[in-house]
Amino acid sequence: MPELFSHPFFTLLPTAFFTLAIFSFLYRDNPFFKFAEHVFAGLSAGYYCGLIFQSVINQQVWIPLTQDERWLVLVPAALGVLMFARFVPKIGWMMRLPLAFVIGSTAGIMFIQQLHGMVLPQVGRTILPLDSVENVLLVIGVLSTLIYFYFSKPHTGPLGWVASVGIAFVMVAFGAHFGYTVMARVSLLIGRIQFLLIDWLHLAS
Amino acid sequence: MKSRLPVIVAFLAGVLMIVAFFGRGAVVDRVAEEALAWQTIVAGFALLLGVGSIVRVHWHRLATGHPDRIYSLVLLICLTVMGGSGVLFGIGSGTLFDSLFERIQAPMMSTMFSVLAFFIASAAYRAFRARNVLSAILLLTAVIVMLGRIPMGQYIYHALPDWANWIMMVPSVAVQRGIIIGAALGAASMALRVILGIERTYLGQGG
Amino acid sequence: MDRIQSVDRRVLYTLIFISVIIPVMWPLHLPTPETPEARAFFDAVEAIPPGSVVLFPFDFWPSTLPETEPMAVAGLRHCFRRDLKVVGLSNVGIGGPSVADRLLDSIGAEYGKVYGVDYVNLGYKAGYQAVLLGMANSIAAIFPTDHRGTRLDSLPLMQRALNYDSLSFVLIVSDNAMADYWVALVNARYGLPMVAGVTAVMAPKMLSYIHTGQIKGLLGGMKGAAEYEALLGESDMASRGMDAQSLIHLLIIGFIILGNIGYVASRRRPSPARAG
Amino acid sequence: MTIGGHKPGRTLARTRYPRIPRLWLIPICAAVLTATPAWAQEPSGVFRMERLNALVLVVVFTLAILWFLRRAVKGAKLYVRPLPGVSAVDEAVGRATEMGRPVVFIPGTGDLDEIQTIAGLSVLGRVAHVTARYTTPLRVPVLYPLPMAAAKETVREAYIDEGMADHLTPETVQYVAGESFSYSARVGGMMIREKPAAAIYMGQFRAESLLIAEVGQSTGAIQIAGTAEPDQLPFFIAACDYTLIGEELYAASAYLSGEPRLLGSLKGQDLMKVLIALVVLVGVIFVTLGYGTEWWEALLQAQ
Repeated sequence: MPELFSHPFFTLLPTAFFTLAIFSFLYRDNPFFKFAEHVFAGLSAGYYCGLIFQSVINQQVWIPLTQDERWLVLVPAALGVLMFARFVPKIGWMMRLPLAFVIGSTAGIMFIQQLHGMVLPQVGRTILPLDSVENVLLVIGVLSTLIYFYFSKPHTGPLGWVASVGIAFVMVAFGAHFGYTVMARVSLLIGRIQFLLIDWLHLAS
Repeated sequence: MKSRLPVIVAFLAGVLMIVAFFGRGAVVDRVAEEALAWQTIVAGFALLLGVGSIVRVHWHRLATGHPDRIYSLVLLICLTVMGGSGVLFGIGSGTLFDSLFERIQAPMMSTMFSVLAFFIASAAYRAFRARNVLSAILLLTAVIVMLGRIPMGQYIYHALPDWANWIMMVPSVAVQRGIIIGAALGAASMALRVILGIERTYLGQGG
Repeated sequence: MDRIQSVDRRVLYTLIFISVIIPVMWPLHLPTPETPEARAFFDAVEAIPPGSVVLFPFDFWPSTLPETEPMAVAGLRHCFRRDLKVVGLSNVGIGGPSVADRLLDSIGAEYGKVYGVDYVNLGYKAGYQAVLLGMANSIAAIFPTDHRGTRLDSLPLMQRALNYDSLSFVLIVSDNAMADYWVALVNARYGLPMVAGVTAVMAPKMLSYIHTGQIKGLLGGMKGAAEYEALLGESDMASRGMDAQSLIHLLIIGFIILGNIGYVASRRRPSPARAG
Repeated sequence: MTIGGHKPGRTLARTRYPRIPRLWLIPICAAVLTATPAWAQEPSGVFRMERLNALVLVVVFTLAILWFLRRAVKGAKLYVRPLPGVSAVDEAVGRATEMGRPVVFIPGTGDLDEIQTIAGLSVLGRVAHVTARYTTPLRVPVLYPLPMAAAKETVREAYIDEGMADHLTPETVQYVAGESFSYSARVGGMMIREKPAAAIYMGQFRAESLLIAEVGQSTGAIQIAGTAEPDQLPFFIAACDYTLIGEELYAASAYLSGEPRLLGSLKGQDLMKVLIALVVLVGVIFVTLGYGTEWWEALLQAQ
């Protein structure tokens, strides 16, 4: 009997069950999907807990504090504790301090990163010699798309023409990207079906 | 104090990161690095709030006899087992944490991902109608690129794959660039508004 | 006509399931015309003298296995069939080295190859720049041991493969920017000839490296893998996958056309405007 | 100036401005404080000269924004063209109110270290005011704990502001799962069961975009999306009724507030767009004629 249960059909049964339960949602909401959905949510939240506890709380706070005696870690730890200030009505507002710190530093990093890491190189790559149809179209495409986002004037007159060239470019690009992505998504589905039919049920080799 | 202090903290944190970018030197680098590590640590503490939120919602369902309470119980058990084993026994390979991830969670992740194959089809069928010139352009390029990607496209018209590649390399790149530049300006402006304390909706102020 | 416009999505979903299940169970062997890049990939590997050492980076995440695994499998078969020695490694920490282990062992076994003599898996080291540049001087300095913890000097193959000078070729399979780094750091500085198998999303960009001669051949996504399988004369995972791809692409296009016929027809008749 | 039915006066009266000018002393202090100890150690100077081009861009950008901010505060009439996607937010919430069904708001699936999330939360603040006023149920499922905390704070303050704090439940803003696919499954399930009348997606999205929006579409919700991820925009366009593209996401909160200073910053962005277009045109002309190709490359290199 033990050999029977070491057969892939049984060892892979939980995996196959949850795979099918997720697919069943395509038909409609049902108890199997609901079960899988809640298991999935519970596991992934637990996964995130374990991951963050080990990689952040343990490795970035506890170990530096107890083994390396890096007392500076107490500052962010205190900020972290302030996240719970909301539970003490009198100092509830203090939970905004850690939020303000994270949002402020994100804003600082992003301010630079967007201007330095995005605008500069993207503009740089657009300064091309107009010696081929491709380059001409690239420059027209970039500029007209950019102008499409112009907020200060209604899209009428010459600005309207440029903006409609821009939106036409946008539609070409979006249609193309949509069509292009189908293959990658279908590849994933093929992977799952191969699991079910070949690895689990051995219906094909 | 209550409304000014958070704004000042956000301002200082933002300016610090900007100064660190242009400055050279061990101190500057160190301060910026430290600030980033602090972000992670604060986020780590916030995790407990997240878990608290899940537990409260589902505990409430159990307590009030919500029709889906049995599923809430399942969720809480999974959360406890997975999270508890990760916290107590570690997350390395060979642990319960790891095998639950490999056997149950990861396959569900790829299955959910593969559901996109169905959704991309239903979205295309429903949305790609030639209602006007613009939607006709969208539809046409999508179909050309789809045909250009499969072997049969070559038999329908030999240059289809080249057309598909050309569309991806020229107009598509141009639009991506235009959107990226515009969005970067918008993001930088948003960031500046946050640093200057003009945009404070995230603090529940100035709405 | 109205019914054409609003076919239940479940009908579409069922047809998609069928379009994948049929080719997976019964391969249709739809023809896969070869592209010049895939042909060049095949020819480049054919041109390597038997017995040479090939570096084989498994630079892909488990999430893109449906696209990348067939390329890696076909690439390994080609190498082993031509009696090339394979040195595998990965610059993807999670999943990369174990996938490399699994594929090297299973394909190696098909051709009766021996670990340490015919092939080696170096595993993963963090910091791709240090890895790619450091191996130019000494592979052993970057990877003191292989993935299993064996010291390199006790592996016969690694006595011959000391640094880039003793390698003749790089066969990259990648789903991320590592492919660019191999080209920009290793080909540009040390002139090692290379070919690459990449995901479909990356293919248009990688094509420009073909034009500049930085890579000798390219496989793009499942389609590229299927072409390569056809060139090798072994229709396998990717060929079946491509059958499914073709069916689903045609199915979607068919539905788009159907929807538009319905739309045009319903507009001809006076009918209330429809949302959606 | 009226945008999407919002009269600026309403918000103006309530907003207290922090005094920006005095705060300007702080960066100078910060710069001096960071620079002084470093000066002694760095013989080549504390400023990274190779980033001079970025500094110029940063300064020009900041000045452009500040200039229009000042004009806005002084009461200059600044026009911005209406964005249909933004006006639709009000309409969608109104529809949910009439139908007595909830509004789902997703501030993206990025963490708080992503500026798109902050943009999403800003829009959430405006939306929460409206749902509070009309006591329309609001559902905000969030993927990461930190944005969840920020979303909770945003929504809570909006409800207190409208005197509706007792309408908040633990389900209003909730953390649902630890990873984006389980999040999509959970949100999909929630939407199928609760049948929201409106779904608003504003922020950073990856593959979840279509997973969530396609389910939302099948429940018949009015859907409004906004993201700056070029890869996900085609899917939102296909599945949603309105889509804010790229820059429009960041402008949405300014539009909804109708606050002149926020709208002023949009004018600054427009000025930058014109400047960038000019730089590109001049550069293209020079490079086409064969002058200064390397010079342009060096000028716009990000180091």
